[in-house]
Amino acid sequence: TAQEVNLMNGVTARPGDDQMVAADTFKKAGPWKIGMSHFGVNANTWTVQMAHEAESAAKKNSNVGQFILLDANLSQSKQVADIEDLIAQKVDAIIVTPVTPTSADAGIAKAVAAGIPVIVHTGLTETDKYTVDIQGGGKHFGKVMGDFLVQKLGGKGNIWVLRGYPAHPEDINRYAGLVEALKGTDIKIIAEDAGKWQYDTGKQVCEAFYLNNPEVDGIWSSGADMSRACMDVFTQYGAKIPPITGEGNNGFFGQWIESGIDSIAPEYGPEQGAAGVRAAVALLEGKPLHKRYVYEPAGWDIEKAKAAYRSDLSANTWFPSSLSEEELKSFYGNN
Amino acid sequence: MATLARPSLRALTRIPPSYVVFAVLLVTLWLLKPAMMNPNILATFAKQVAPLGIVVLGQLLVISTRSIDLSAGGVILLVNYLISSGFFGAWHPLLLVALCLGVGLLVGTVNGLLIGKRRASAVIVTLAVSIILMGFVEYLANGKPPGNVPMVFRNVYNARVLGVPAPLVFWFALSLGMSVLLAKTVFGRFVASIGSNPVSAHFAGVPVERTVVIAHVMAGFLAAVAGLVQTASIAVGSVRFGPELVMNSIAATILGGVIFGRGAGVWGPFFGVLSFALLFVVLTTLGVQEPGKLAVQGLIILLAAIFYGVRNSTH
Amino acid sequence: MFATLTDGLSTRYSRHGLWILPLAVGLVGIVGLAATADDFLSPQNLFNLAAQAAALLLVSIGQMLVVLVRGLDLSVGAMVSLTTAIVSLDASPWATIPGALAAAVLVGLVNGVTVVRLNVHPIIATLSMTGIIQGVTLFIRPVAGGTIPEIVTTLVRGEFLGLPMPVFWVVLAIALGWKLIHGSRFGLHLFAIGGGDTAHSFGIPDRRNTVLAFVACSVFAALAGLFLAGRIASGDPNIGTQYAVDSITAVALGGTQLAGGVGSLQGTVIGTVLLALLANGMNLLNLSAFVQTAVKGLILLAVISIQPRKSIGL
Amino acid sequence: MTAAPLVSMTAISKSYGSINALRDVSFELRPGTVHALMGENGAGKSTLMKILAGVTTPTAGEIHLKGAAVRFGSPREALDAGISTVFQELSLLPNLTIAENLFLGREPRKRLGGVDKATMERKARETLRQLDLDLDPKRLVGSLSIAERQFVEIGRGITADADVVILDEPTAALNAADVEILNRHILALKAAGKGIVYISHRMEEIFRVCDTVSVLKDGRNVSTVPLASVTPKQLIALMVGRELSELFPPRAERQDSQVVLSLDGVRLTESSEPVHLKLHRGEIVALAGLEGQGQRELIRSIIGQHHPFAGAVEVKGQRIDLPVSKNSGVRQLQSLGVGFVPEDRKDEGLFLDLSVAHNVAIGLHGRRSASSVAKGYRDTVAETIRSMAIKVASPESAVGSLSGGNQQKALFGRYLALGSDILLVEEPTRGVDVGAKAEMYRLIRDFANRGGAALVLSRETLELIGLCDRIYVVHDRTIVGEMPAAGATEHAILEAALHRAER
Ligand SMILES: Nc1ncnc2c1ncn2[C@@H]1O[C@H](COP(=O)(O)OP(=O)(O)OP(=O)(O)O)[C@@H](O)[C@H]1O
Ligand SMILES: Nc1ncnc2c1ncn2[C@@H]1O[C@H](COP(=O)(O)OP(=O)(O)OP(=O)(O)O)[C@@H](O)[C@H]1O
Ligand SMILES: [Mg+2]
Ligand SMILES: [Mg+2]
Repeated sequence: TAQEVNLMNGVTARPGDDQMVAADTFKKAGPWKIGMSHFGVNANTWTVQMAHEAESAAKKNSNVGQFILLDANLSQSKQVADIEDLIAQKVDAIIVTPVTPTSADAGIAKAVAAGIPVIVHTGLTETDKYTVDIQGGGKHFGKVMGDFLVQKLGGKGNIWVLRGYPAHPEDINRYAGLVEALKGTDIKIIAEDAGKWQYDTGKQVCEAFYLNNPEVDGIWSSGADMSRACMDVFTQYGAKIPPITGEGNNGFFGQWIESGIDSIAPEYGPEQGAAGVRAAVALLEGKPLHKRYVYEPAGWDIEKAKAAYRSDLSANTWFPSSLSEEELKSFYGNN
Repeated sequence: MATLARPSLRALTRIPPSYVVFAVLLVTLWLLKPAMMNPNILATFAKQVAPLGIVVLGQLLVISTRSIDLSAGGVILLVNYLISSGFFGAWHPLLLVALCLGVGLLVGTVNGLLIGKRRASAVIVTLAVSIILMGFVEYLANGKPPGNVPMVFRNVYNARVLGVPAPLVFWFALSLGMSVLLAKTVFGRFVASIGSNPVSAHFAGVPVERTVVIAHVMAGFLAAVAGLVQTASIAVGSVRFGPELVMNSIAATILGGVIFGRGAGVWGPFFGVLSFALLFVVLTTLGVQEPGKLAVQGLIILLAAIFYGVRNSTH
Repeated sequence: MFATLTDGLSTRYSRHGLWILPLAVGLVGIVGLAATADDFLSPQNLFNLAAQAAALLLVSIGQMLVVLVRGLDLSVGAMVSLTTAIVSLDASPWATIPGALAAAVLVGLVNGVTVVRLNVHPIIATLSMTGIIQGVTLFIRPVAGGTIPEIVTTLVRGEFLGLPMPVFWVVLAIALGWKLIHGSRFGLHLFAIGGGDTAHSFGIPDRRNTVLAFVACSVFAALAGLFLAGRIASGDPNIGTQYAVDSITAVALGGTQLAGGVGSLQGTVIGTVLLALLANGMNLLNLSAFVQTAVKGLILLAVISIQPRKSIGL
Repeated sequence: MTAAPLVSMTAISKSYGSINALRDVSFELRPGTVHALMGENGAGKSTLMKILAGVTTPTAGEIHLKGAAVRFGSPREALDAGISTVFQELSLLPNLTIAENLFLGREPRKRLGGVDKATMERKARETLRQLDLDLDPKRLVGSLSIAERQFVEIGRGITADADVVILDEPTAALNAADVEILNRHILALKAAGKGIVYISHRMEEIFRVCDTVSVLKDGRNVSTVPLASVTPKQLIALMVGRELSELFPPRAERQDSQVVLSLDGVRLTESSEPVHLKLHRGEIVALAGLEGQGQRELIRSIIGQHHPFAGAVEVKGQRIDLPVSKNSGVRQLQSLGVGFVPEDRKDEGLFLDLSVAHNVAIGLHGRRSASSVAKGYRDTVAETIRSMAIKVASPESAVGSLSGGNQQKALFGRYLALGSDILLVEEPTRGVDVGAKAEMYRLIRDFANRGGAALVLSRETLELIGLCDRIYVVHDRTIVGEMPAAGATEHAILEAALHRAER
């Protein structure tokens, strides 16, 4: 199309899918009331930042009169209720980040039936009734890390796998990406357990793996905090850190740069929160959008990490971000 | 039946189930992986549960006075936030520690006054306080998400005292302190009396309300201490704290033979906590995954509790 | 002055708990919400409220049966998850629904027998049971998904007599709860068992009734699971996580004493509605997601603090 | 007396672990008779009746009911077979109403299976009227006085329409007037041809209503005789195994004139008359009168467990305005040397699962600050156990493993160890056998002789007359009379109470 709306760097129309939301379908005069059902604002520091990115993007647009952020707190039933409450308040657009692939389906259907456009991101849904969908794809994320290990190990060796929260769709998808990357290689998973994306559980698991058998060629970690924990275990025992996967997180970048180990940081930016708001704004402004977008960028190498790394910000800053310098400083500055 | 009446055997039935569980797990590990029966390795795992162990010290105290404390999760989260947010970046670490301990004392006091003086339900009061604290951290984290933990905390955490990891020494020292408090002080006598019969305690001149309040204040304080240890071990701020720690603290306490209104022993729950650590190691060594881990852990606690319960009901 | 008032009320409501105070708080909340949030009294929102409260109401009524006999069931949440997992299996609803209920009966039996016969503290018994059920649930449904039989989704999402289905679930739950707790010998006997150690000498089969309370509690949790499965149209191994704590909160808010023998169905209904109102009201008032949790905690604390009991404890 | 036995228990034995509660006991109950069971605490009376009532099962022996062999697995089965029991330990449920308690386990039902509340309450009202109780059947039992509860318990037992009614210490919490009412009902049951088993430690009652008595000692049946053929003295000798020289110790000859405790214008309610009362050093003073006239409230006002309308108490010259704090009143008075011995030793006095040493020493601990090191008080505890002759294997034995009399002594011992010189005693001998009673009386008198002072209340007026030096008669929440105990009679006390009431 003539003028593509740029939702976020790295977000592109899904190849081979030409469904569009026609221009002016949801056009409305401002000020708008935009609602967002977030799957869990306080699940971890990434989810907090994603909420901030959304709020910040909404604030930047003077036509957004009110931005309502509801927190499902990782509960499916709360998410169903939250979407119902947003519809009851007659918002102009609803942004949903689903708790699970089905938790938002009924709400999405209801909202769309009520004439409210629905944008879905950060999490898959089973329904396709939504208006616009932006998917990062955990599977891609896991595969980027898997491919890195396959390449580093020359297609042969033993790895550990640190997984996220059991039964969480993101964990399942990332793991599926790993499995795909390993297909046809001689890489064996010799130890695997849930570190729940947390530093302490990750460390417990990694310590148990290490003390059981420290011989390992590579580590696939489903999240940055667990990577940091596992690196600390090796450091603690004075052992060399094998190739280990990371994530676009400032704390991890610092440790990566300092130790110079072999790693890769697949990209999954909290800026998606802003992308969702930008999509809602575009719809209300009457701009045409694709129905489906994908967000599958290449992983970051250490050079890219060095460029992004901010020693003046805290370990809990995630990249890429569209927060203003001022916001970054106030949220993450080491004062 | 008749043999149970023999004093030595009767005493045996009073051994907390946690001792049995611990011994069984140790033997299992020894059979599975003799190489892991190394003091250094075991100390590493024990170190992981030091925060839980410290929470348990407070928990066993309030449970002995027929109350309960579910607020530890909130206290730990707030302590973690205070240290990692950088709000008090300019403060001397000791001052920061004092602030955190003060928060623990304050939370314990609120719990204690509402439960002891106001006689509101302990479960709901401490649950609500925990929710408030978590909400407070969420609110603060909105303005400023938590960040790095000052290096000193990590250094202290990783230090060793005579070759033993510092957190372990610290936990053991606190346990010893609690054990002395309960066994050797008037306060300990008050706790035992209230646990046995609060009405009789009142008529015997035990300051019941005050004792319950103090028990809660101490539990709040210990939760803050646990928060400090936990924060030092994670070395980074977090916005969420799972409910497992509080639930495990109750389970370890009861597994240690301290049941509402009975017990006040420290070492039973101490080994209850160690059993949790050991169980994790054994299951991970066996390659048991999360679903199996949950089920097996549940089954083992249940069997231990049943074994204990049946023994106790037959005499 | 306030103390004398609550003291007087405590004596007056000593059998059924101080449900009158949370009722007052709830009414004030309703009036306040109606005045400030325009959409609060819309039928749409009231139906939402019913749907949002129904599952918790079912779990809480079950929880209350156990609490009355001095028990506590922490495994209800896991039971809710397990039910959604079972009915989302790719099999006939005529197998999965009875299967889920049978699983609930089994769980309740094990809980009850462990507590009553094997002399295990209810917190420990049901906490370990939680782990076991959670493990099994993750095994049969490692990730949220699956399909829910149409009969279930219709029963939850459909309409009947022009009213959305959740309204009927609420009415049914209350009717069932009323019959069990206040309208039967079984209920009276639960109060008796919770009231002292002597119910047995009145010729009441106290152990059997306690086991039955645990069974009923699990079955109520399974019904809630069925409802939720229909509402979210999928199985989810983690959906029940909150229900153990929430149901205990609702029960205690309604004046039921966790020490047993004191409580009422109306109290439990009020406690549940209060929790649902809190979530719904804060959403309608556009309270920031970052303060909702703290406000919820503060209100809980306030409501529980106006209900002092005779003795210190759980 | 020639009728076939209603119940016959033969060669019953029961052991709890190594304890032989009953050894080869036989017992027969005939219709239309009241059969007393007597014996010291722990002799096995309750155990024998619990076996008959289906609460516990015997280790050996047989039970025949109306000639047929029976074996009860639960109280329900016994009740269905026509055996109704009023248990010794109050078993009513405080959170249920009177009506529910009366009919629990055999509730009238509605067609749909629900409880027929209306019928239940109507029948309950009838029962209460029969017992001369003016109570609303919808009231919760928890709000009743102990005596009222005891009556509801009795009501439950005697309205069950059973052939056999077992009453295990039904009068432990009743005063003389209430006992009269109960006796009437027992005689009515007897006239209706039922068999009644009556357990009591009070001699007068036994002789008034019973026909036959069986004496148990150490789990054995010592003898069964018609009451007409024995004297109280002989009966005591059978129970105790020796002659009991004198139940009450001699009164002190000389009394100190120093007032150690006085109540000054205490008004229990806004409308009640003020109470003035004095307690001298070396003196034992009684609060007597009909049950529930305010004796208990007066004593409990002193330690903050009752909230009087106005007044003051003066302890050894120190004046304290009432009401004192409910929370700290006990401690405040304890620090002034005033000990309070509650009536209900199991629920309000002792820590049953803790050691005798702990139970005795806790008062001493309570005097010190919580943070101080707990002293052992070994000598004090040993001395207390010795001087009070508490029968216990070791100071570390749980107090719950002692017999009632020894438990009562341990409770007393707490205050003696504490060095209290003023005791407020409720029911010094509730549920305690004659032997232990005599010991309690001696202990209290020794305490007074050593310079202590005691204010005592009891439902057994004879006990007050025998034990005390001076008696205050309490009626309608105030003191209506005062008399020396020497020479006082039950009649005179009743007179004083009712004379005032007529005015
Ligand atoms: N539950 C029990 N467990 C163990 N021993 C028991 C139990 N109940 C009773 N006994 C034993 O049985 C003996 C008889 O007790 P029982 O209660 O029958 O005495 P009693 O004659 O009723 O005494 P009292 O006059 O005080 O009521 C006791 O001395 C005790 O040793
Ligand atoms: N659970 C028990 N275990 C062991 N012994 C018991 C138990 N319950 C009661 N007893 C025994 O029963 C005896 C007396 O019991 P009981 O309850 O009849 O008290 P009591 O002496 O009759 O006092 P009271 O007349 O006030 O009831 C005690 O000597 C005690 O050893
Ligand atoms: Mg007895
Ligand atoms: Mg007896």
